[in-house]
Amino acid sequence: MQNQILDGTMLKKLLETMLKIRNFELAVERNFQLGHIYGTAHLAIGQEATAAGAVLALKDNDLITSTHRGHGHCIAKGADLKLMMAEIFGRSTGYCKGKGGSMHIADISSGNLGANGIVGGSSAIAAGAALAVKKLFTGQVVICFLGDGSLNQGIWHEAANMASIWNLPLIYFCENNGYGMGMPTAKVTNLEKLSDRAKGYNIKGMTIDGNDVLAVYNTVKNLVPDVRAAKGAVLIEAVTYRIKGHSLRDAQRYRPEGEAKRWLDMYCPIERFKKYLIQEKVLTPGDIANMQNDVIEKIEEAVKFALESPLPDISKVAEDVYA
Amino acid sequence: MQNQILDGTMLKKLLETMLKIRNFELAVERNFQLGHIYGTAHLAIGQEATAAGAVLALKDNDLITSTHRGHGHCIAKGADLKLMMAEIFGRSTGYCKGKGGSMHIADISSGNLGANGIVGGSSAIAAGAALAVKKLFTGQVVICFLGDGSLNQGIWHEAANMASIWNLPLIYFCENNGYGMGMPTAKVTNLEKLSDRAKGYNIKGMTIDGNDVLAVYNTVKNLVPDVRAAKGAVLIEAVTYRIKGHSLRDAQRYRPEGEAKRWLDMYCPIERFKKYLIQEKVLTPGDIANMQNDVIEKIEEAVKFALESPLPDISKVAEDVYA
Amino acid sequence: MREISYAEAVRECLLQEIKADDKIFMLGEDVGLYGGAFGVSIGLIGELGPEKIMDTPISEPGIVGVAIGAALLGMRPIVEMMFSDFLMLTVEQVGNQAAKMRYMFGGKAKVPMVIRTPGGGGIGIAAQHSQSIEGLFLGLPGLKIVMPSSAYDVKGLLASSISDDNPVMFFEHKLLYQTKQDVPQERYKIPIGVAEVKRQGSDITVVATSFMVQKSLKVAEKLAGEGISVEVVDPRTIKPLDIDLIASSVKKTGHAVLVEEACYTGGFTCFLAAEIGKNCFDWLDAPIERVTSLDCPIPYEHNLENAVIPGEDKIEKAIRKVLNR
Amino acid sequence: MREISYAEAVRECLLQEIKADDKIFMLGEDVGLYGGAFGVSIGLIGELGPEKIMDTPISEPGIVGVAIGAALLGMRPIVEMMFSDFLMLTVEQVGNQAAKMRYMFGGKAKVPMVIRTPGGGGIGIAAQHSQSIEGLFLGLPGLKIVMPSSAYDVKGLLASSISDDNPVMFFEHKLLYQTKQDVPQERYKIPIGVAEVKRQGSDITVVATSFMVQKSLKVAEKLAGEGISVEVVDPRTIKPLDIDLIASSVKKTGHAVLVEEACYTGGFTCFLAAEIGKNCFDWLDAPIERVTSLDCPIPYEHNLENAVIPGEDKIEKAIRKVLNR
Ligand SMILES: Cc1ncc(C[n+]2csc(CCOP(=O)(O)OP(=O)(O)O)c2C)c(N)n1
Ligand SMILES: Cc1ncc(C[n+]2csc(CCOP(=O)(O)OP(=O)(O)O)c2C)c(N)n1
Ligand SMILES: [Mg+2]
Ligand SMILES: [Mg+2]
Repeated sequence: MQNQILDGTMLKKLLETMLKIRNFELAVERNFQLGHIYGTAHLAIGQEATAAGAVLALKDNDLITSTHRGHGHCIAKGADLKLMMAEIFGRSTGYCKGKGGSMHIADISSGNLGANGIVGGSSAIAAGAALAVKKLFTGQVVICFLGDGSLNQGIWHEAANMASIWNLPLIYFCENNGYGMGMPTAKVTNLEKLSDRAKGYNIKGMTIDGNDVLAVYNTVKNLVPDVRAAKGAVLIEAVTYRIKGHSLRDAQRYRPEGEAKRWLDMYCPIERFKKYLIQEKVLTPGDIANMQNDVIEKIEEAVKFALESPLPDISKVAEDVYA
Repeated sequence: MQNQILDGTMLKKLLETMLKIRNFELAVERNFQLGHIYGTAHLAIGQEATAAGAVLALKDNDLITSTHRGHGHCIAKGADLKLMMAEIFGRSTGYCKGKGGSMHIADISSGNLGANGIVGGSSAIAAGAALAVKKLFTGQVVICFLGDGSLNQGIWHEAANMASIWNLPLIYFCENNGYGMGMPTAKVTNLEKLSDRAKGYNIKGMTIDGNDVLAVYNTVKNLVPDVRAAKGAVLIEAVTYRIKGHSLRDAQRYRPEGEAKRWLDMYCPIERFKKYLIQEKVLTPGDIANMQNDVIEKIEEAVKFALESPLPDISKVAEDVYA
Repeated sequence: MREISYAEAVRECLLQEIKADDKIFMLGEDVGLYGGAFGVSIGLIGELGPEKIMDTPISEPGIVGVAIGAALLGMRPIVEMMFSDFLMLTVEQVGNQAAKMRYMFGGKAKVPMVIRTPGGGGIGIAAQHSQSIEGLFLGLPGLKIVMPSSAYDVKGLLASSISDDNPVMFFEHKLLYQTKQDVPQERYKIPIGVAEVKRQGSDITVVATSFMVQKSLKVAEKLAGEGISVEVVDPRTIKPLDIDLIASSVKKTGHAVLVEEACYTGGFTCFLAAEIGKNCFDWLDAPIERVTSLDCPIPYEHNLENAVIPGEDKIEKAIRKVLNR
Repeated sequence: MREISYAEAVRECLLQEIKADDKIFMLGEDVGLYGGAFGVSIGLIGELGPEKIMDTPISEPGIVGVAIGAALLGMRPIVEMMFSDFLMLTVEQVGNQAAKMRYMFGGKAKVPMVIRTPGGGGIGIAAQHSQSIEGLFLGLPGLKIVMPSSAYDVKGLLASSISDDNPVMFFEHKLLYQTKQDVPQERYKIPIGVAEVKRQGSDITVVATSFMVQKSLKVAEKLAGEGISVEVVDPRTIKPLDIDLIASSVKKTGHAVLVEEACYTGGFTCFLAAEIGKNCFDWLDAPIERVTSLDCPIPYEHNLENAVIPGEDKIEKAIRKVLNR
């Protein structure tokens, strides 16, 4: 683990956020299996460090755009777990009144400009938000979360070029989790490091260990001042791994036996960070157990809230199309 | 000029091709001013060396895709000047029976898969042709001509990535003529060399003097064997200059006074090559004058053919939509 | 004959056609080991190999462009577009290049390719994965548009589409994949441009596409009990459109209800209604009713989704309204 | 009042609106020094500066996406899409993102943006630069679609579009840019969703859009000499559609001819014909005639182009056919 010392509060917040994400996703999976969730969702289990580390390195009023695998980003940005869970359960109390679901959760008030069902679909939207930030002199930074697969979308290329020529206060944060659905990243790109894509636009690019939450946090923290000062956009590749299937409906025919288990056993971002915190005497195993219990309680409250929330009012289905 | 010795026939062919292109374009401009051409066209005056050098370095059965500024590529690939001119005049005898016009001339029989009215529009089509070449074991090479502006199109990015991962026998040949319509290339990209874009896909990239026909010819000639052997796609940036306006209808509000004249005076690819040929004693000024006269004669024949050709038969307008 | 599902019929057709002509190959996102998002191509890469079943990056316009280039050289590519919604990324390559190339080049090029893609809603994946956007391609000359509504039709129509020398947009439907029907093992073709009467009737003509054909047949069955005789016509290909068969049915019944899953505004039934109005003006005893989705994006929650997408209730209501019973 | 051209009216509106609200800015390809492919923005960068008149790379989907992101944060971007054909590259960002965001987010977002773009043919630049593809956006809920047919309308409708809180597709026409009309100097608005009777008549209703309104008015003038009284209605915005005004005109005349530059299959008049058929069934004395371009790409050569795009002759023929005189 990178040893740049952080104050205890932030270290605890990082762990708590990762625990929230992990347990939220497990609850989603469980409730899907229980038949409480219709449709599908894409879980970020194993990728907690990227969301937590990157987002917590921002100021509260900074902005993010997210992806189809966006629960983690949303939680890290401070979304209300109840409203998130309710949305995924398709309830009227959800962030989108049940109209959006897992792939379209947005919480603009907390600076989350929205998940996106289209791979790479928010690449230019994030650039536009960064452009507005410059025009409005609000001094915000925008992080555009992307999967490795989305770097092969044309619009990312167009947006990255504009981010470069206009020096937008924008970080493209690519979570390389080894797969785009069933495709190994190595089969659809010919690069050692995906961050080499940055060279095509003359922007800064770096590849980091996405399962080391401190590496993620410190990398973003160190980059943000220059990005905020509009000294140039950045592409970060955070190497991580997708522990679960692509979606809740993935048979995983393509994945080598035991690969996921190996990653979880050896590189689980949460276990690694727990070890570090204990060894650095920031937290005791007991503290962590308590934190875990508090988190689970919050998640259960969110599930309860979702289950008890009313379904959307069908008579309002055609509302919200136009402002 | 690069001094890799070529036999006289090829040297003469290079000059003759450039003269054909230059005079063809001048004839198009003249006949537009005379009102013989309706619509518009994009002239390659000043860019003769890229088309001639790149295409003549290929085998006859190799393939190209072209752009809206495609007359030069088409001529170099061996198209019939009469049929080209007739198409631009909108006559039934033209390559496309008057249905396509300047931006859509194709001559598949000579290996020209077509100009394209959409910037970057042929990026993936060329990759698909290269894929077919691999599947059919025909051993052809594909050159996809592109303007500098088209490197900012998303589809080029997607195609370049596929060309890289599939090792397609494909050369992206970018003619950087300093402008995309009225936009200076430097304002829409943040790169010293546009060929740096290649780094984002881990393919070979190189930047050359596009007004030095021997540099162009030798570069392509030297690359082709490996490309043909499917050892990897390539991106070539050939630095050149657009002497005329973007199209026949461009008021050129954006261009500094005298810039075009300076380029023509100092870097005209034809004058430079003439000097070289005379100094190397490949041709005498008299030989060149004769060649110029022969070319002009051919062009005038093409204009005559076009003018005397019948207009398309309106009753056939809705034909050729479906095979 | 054996019963197989719509998805199996597509798979069998792909296998048979690709084996029969070495110019044919399929490409798309996760069509290989994954077997496609809806499992249509499961096993094909094993039987045919990665040259015939090509996995691609997530690059929709690029994939279509690659298919066009290959088709120009005589190959017969079949693109699987994972969700029809993603076709929105490819409208330029499909509509400007594939569709127009032959015309722009004065008839000197052929672009034989098929884009297969599942459309429609019903599985709770919201606005960007549930659309019925076939109508978006109606206005782009040079394309053919096919919408098979059954396992039998999908095999025969796909075979015809693959052998067609033009770009064909082939719209499957998520909720049809598991529907079963008797399907011949051997190869066969159903001609493009020929509609079919799926059920004979005399009181009213219901013209429906894709999954809506199945819903309409259920309604027809139910109303038969009341002595309402509904004729259900499936255009099967919406471009070219077999207006003759449709018009003769409407002339016979004097009443028409048009059913599609696309929105009220801008879908195929708008064109169809215009055509029927023009061809059957003197035969229509009542205004044509169109049963469509509401003019709003497809919502996530299941009940909301069912409130947007036309159900049997709405089809029945429309029939009763037109017949005034 | 002074006469100015359609292009000047657009430019004046842009200048006035951008000056009036610092949230408004324009971006697009060569909108700066070049002044736009059709000269609409000549001089604006000088008066407003490069922050308000932003030149972009040739990256259409990216440009639209950037506008969406800026709009989400409260800006009011105006995109100039150099040719409407290039919108085909942006259908995903326009139709999946801008149009659906508000709905997907449960009404919690606004995307106030305008995409201005010239459509239509007539200047000999062939299949990829001459299309009328507005119909392609009809089936995408969340969008408004405006098609001004005169200098006066374009200024007032653009002002309304810019102040609208939804994404608005604003289709200008290459051949209208030089047409002149009295246009007030001061700012004014024409409401979106309100059609206008451009010429009163009693025998037949001609509903036309964009440049076809001008052609239809000429035909109406000519036929007036023969005592044929033609009412010309301009929807001005095709989505939302002012069907009430159109239907009342058709009910009055009992005859309808619909004129648009898009292809026969899949354009706006298909929807319009369906709506008129539904609303005016008992009033129509003859089938509705649609006058459109042929179902083929726009050819290059001038006479071919004029054979594809509907001219006054075809409009007149359709009127005579419907009136049977
Ligand atoms: C444009 C587009 N193409 C395809 C899909 C289907 N799809 C959804 S997620 C996904 C894989 C994305 O991979 P990656 O970007 O690496 O994100 P990850 O799922 O690994 O987090 C695909 C192909 C889509 N949603 N959008
Ligand atoms: C997708 C698309 N966007 C915009 C245009 C309009 N346009 C035609 S050529 C051109 C400039 C292209 O620049 P470049 O690629 O450098 O080629 P050049 O004209 O310099 O040869 C533009 C903007 C187009 N034809 N297609
Ligand atoms: Mg991934
Ligand atoms: Mg250029």
